[in-house]
Amino acid sequence: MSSGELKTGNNELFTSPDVDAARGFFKEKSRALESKLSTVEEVVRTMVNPGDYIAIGGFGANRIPNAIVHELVRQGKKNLGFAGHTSTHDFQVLVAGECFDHCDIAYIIGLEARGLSPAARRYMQSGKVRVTEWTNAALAWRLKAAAMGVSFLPARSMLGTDTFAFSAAKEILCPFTGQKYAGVPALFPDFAAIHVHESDVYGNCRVRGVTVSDQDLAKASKRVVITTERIVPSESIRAHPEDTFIPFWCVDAVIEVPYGCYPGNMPYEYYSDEQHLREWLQVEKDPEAYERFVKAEILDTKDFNEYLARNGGIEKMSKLRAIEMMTDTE
Amino acid sequence: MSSGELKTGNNELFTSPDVDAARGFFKEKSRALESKLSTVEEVVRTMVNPGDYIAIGGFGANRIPNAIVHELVRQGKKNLGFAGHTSTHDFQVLVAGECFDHCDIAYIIGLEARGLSPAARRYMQSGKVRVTEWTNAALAWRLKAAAMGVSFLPARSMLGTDTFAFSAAKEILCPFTGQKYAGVPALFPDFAAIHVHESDVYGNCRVRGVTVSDQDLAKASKRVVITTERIVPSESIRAHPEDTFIPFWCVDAVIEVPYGCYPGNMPYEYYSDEQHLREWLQVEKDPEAYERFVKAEILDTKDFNEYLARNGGIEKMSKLRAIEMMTDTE
Amino acid sequence: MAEYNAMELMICVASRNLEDGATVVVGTGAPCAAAMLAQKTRAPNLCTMFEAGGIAPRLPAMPISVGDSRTFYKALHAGSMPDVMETCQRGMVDYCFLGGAQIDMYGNINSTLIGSEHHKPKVRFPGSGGANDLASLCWRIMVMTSQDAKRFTEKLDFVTSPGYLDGGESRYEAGLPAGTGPYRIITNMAIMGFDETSKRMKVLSVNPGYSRDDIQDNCGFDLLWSDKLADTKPPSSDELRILREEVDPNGYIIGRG
Amino acid sequence: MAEYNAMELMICVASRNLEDGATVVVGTGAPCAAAMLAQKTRAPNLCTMFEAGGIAPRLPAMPISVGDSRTFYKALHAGSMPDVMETCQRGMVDYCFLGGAQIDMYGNINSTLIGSEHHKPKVRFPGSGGANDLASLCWRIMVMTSQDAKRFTEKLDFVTSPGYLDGGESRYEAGLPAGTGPYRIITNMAIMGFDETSKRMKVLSVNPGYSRDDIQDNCGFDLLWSDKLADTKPPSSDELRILREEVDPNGYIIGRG
Repeated sequence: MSSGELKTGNNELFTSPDVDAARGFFKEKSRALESKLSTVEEVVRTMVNPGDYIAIGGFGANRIPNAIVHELVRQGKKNLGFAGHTSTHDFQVLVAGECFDHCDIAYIIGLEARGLSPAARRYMQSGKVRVTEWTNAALAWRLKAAAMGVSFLPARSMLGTDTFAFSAAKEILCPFTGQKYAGVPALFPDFAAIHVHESDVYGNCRVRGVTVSDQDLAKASKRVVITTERIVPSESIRAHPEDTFIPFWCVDAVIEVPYGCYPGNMPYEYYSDEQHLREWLQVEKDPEAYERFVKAEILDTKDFNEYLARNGGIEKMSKLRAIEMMTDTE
Repeated sequence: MSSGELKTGNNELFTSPDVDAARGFFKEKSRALESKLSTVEEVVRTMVNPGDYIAIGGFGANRIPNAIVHELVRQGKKNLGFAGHTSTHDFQVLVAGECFDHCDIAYIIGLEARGLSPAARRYMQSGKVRVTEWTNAALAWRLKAAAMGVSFLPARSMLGTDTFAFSAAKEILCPFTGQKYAGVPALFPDFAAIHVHESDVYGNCRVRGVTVSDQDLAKASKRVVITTERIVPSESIRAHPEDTFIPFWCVDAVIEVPYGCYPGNMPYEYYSDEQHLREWLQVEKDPEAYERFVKAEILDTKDFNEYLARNGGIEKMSKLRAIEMMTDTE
Repeated sequence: MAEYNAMELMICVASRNLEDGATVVVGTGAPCAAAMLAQKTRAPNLCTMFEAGGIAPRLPAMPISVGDSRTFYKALHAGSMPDVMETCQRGMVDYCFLGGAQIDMYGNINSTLIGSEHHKPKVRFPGSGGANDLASLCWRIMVMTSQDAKRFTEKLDFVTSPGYLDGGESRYEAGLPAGTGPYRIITNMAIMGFDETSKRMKVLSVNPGYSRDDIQDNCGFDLLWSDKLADTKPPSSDELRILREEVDPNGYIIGRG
Repeated sequence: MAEYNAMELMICVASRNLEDGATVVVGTGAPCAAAMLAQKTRAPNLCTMFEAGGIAPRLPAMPISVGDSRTFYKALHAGSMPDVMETCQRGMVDYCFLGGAQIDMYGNINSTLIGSEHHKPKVRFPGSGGANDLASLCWRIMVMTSQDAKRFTEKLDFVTSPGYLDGGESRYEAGLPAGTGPYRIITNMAIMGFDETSKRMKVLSVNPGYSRDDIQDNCGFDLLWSDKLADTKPPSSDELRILREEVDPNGYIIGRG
């Protein structure tokens, strides 16, 4: 193919990047400063519709809204689209429910230094999932485009590779310099869940440590649920407006979920439960044992608190907190 | 003109949006974590070259690096290009020295609710200045494009207006949706000065209140000087990495300049000196009186501290601080 | 009935157009006063945004700059200028206010210059600032201005900010967001909207003390007239009291009336 | 001379390529160890960046995720993923490290899949993650990997991250930034660079205990050989001590060697 010809990625674009359509949605979205307190059960039941495209905040196992991820499995949500952006344990849990059947991929299957998830790998090799390739930055910029209210952004990655060929990006030229770019289309997820350190009842929230693309994700998504370690008075938000990470008008529901990132790492709160994460990776090797494990840990538990209790409860959380604070003596 | 034809702004593009050229500069820019302490005199003497395109942080009279702006006038810098982005008092001071002769315009001449600057208006009506029109968001996005390392971004403003016709933007179509956008070219200033609340000697700095586009400005600019109300220990930066507004590798020089935004408003520190700003606007009406004023206030003062002393010194600053803290009893 | 001046009337009328739970980008002066009045009357949860980044502050006093400390005082969020503009571009901002030296029958506004030579104008104004952006990106654009035939002009010297451009669908054909545009032009004499099809300025309501002739005589182009032409409801005594005692006790804005 | 394993050698070699005052994006594992070793030996002000946003932390322990708490511990800045990627795209990041299942003679890397059906591969890997971005946007790409003829292959099943693509100028013709590309491939057997013109992989230095034949036999394509072929300098006792006692005292990485 000559270098003068503009190439186009061959795979499926799962969501529309049309900005006027998105504006139509955002026009109707409530901006009222009113309490949005809800429950995990209610949010997943009412805010996640069949065929919805969803995205999960945080990075891998760090600051993920795991109560929501579990509930998606518990309520048997299927046929979702998923943004496989810096996903690790969240991806692994969603695979346990086979919740999605189409997926934008930047990083999937792996749990970084911990190794790969056998169950996630089996699912992604099964042919059951329609996939489109991207990169971490490409998905970050797709969310940024949506957050900015434009239908595409130019990017200098992906060019020349199969990652581009199996994406849904399009090569474009800069109107000023002629520079070639990968144009990446805006990604407006239908539903996003983000776990934070502190939020008021309106959804003004604060995070510390890893932020990834969550500010853009909150802006880009049509419906956003915040799970928070702690609800805080709105006056404390007003005392430090510079610290507000996501403003209330992006948010549709707020739920207090202490230890809501377990078994992942919540920065400045508790470290990841590496033993339990190893248990996941281990049990997945045997599909039947894995099925029993998922049933016991998620499907047969009433809620996320029961999952926490099964795995050591407050005592375990205190230990993980000690690791995070580097006050553990073991 | 038919709606199918892509229009192009007719005015001059003062800076190159070429990203590989910019990368070539950034490749050589120091990323060393070393002390960058300097002086206002030295920075303006060594870092501002004839014909340079400069940009000033802050918003109007709020959090502006006024010691640097004065020094540009004091050292008689001429023929500069200027980013007239949310500029008010800074613009007014630069006009006093006729420092620039080409200017990207979003907002100039005015001091918001305070009225218009007669001298700035005379200068901009004199025909001495080459100008290109933009908008606040367009200039913000031009800086963001540069900060992102891409040569353009799509924007939905300016379209259909003379602001577009007298800009250097170009209409482009979204490769995915066919949506028409104003493509705005990346803006890489040669020199930027930004005033902050706190910085360590390396240039890791924090601001509160108004941020405008200063994060993007620091990234987009080839040479960046930080003036800071206070130098703080680097350990205090490391204690709160979330609060670092600009990281050190963007910064070339750091100068402690207490009251460095006077007579403007430094959020949480001191309010603007409205009386002195009115004096500027008043004296400008008479060109000869204005010339004497500029000579006395800037050209004949040794440095910015002398300007502060002339206008009330510590006592005045304490009063402005009381207004900011809402503890003034007048 | 209470006495009031034109500025007080315009601010009261503007405030009634801001409903609770809406978002509005405001500048200094009259728009800010209108938003504050709305918050203190019928729209306590009107969310005010300042283009420099201050979101939903509890304004302790009238700001003198859209970026000054007061616009961040006990705010819910200190965003950036791109944040605010992108929130507008995404379609989350309902209202904005514009002003300018000239306005035409399609609600286009000039705040750039008078004259014909761009780099050497007869009179230079500040330029767009954020006006073109807000006029392009917010859902409903409002203008508060005094009315005379020089300001309400057939042809602008410079189209700084888009109204309905050449009327009809031309605004959307130019690429501007669907469904957006000028909404209310509030003057000392009348309240104007725009014809749905032609997008020409149309008088909806006549202010107390003015006639149709006054309004047309002080306009440099032919106005359309609503079939249901109304009388503008004057400020209530409650509105005036709150405006004078709580919103602008020093009379910085309404003093000029 | 001290004994050492292949992982220790690769980490020491990699660390020597990171000069003081440079910026490097690191992941977990060996690259992180190489950067830490460099900081504790000759490059105290090497600035480490993690793609999730942690900048120049004082790592209290080996991170298990590039986004975990440790990557922000006493950091100078907690940026975002777009921040870091855009800093790379702007040209401010000197080095990055990549790994993968396959690498070809132009330094292209596969970390996506083995097989021919994209949605139903024989073996699925994590995909690009940030690898393609870093390989596209940083100035110098380094790879640490064990060497065998299956991994060093003539043709990749999937080009996840760009090396020099088809060689010559093809990387830049594709739109990737001028002057960037694979810099060093560090294996248990050798250190490779790339020919300036053809952009083919070229052996620069042979590791202790290996021969030219070993290196070529464990490579699925024809290697070029430097005119000034060198012997790789083994780890010094200082390097080994610091690596074992300070960088990875639990042997998480070098234990696998």
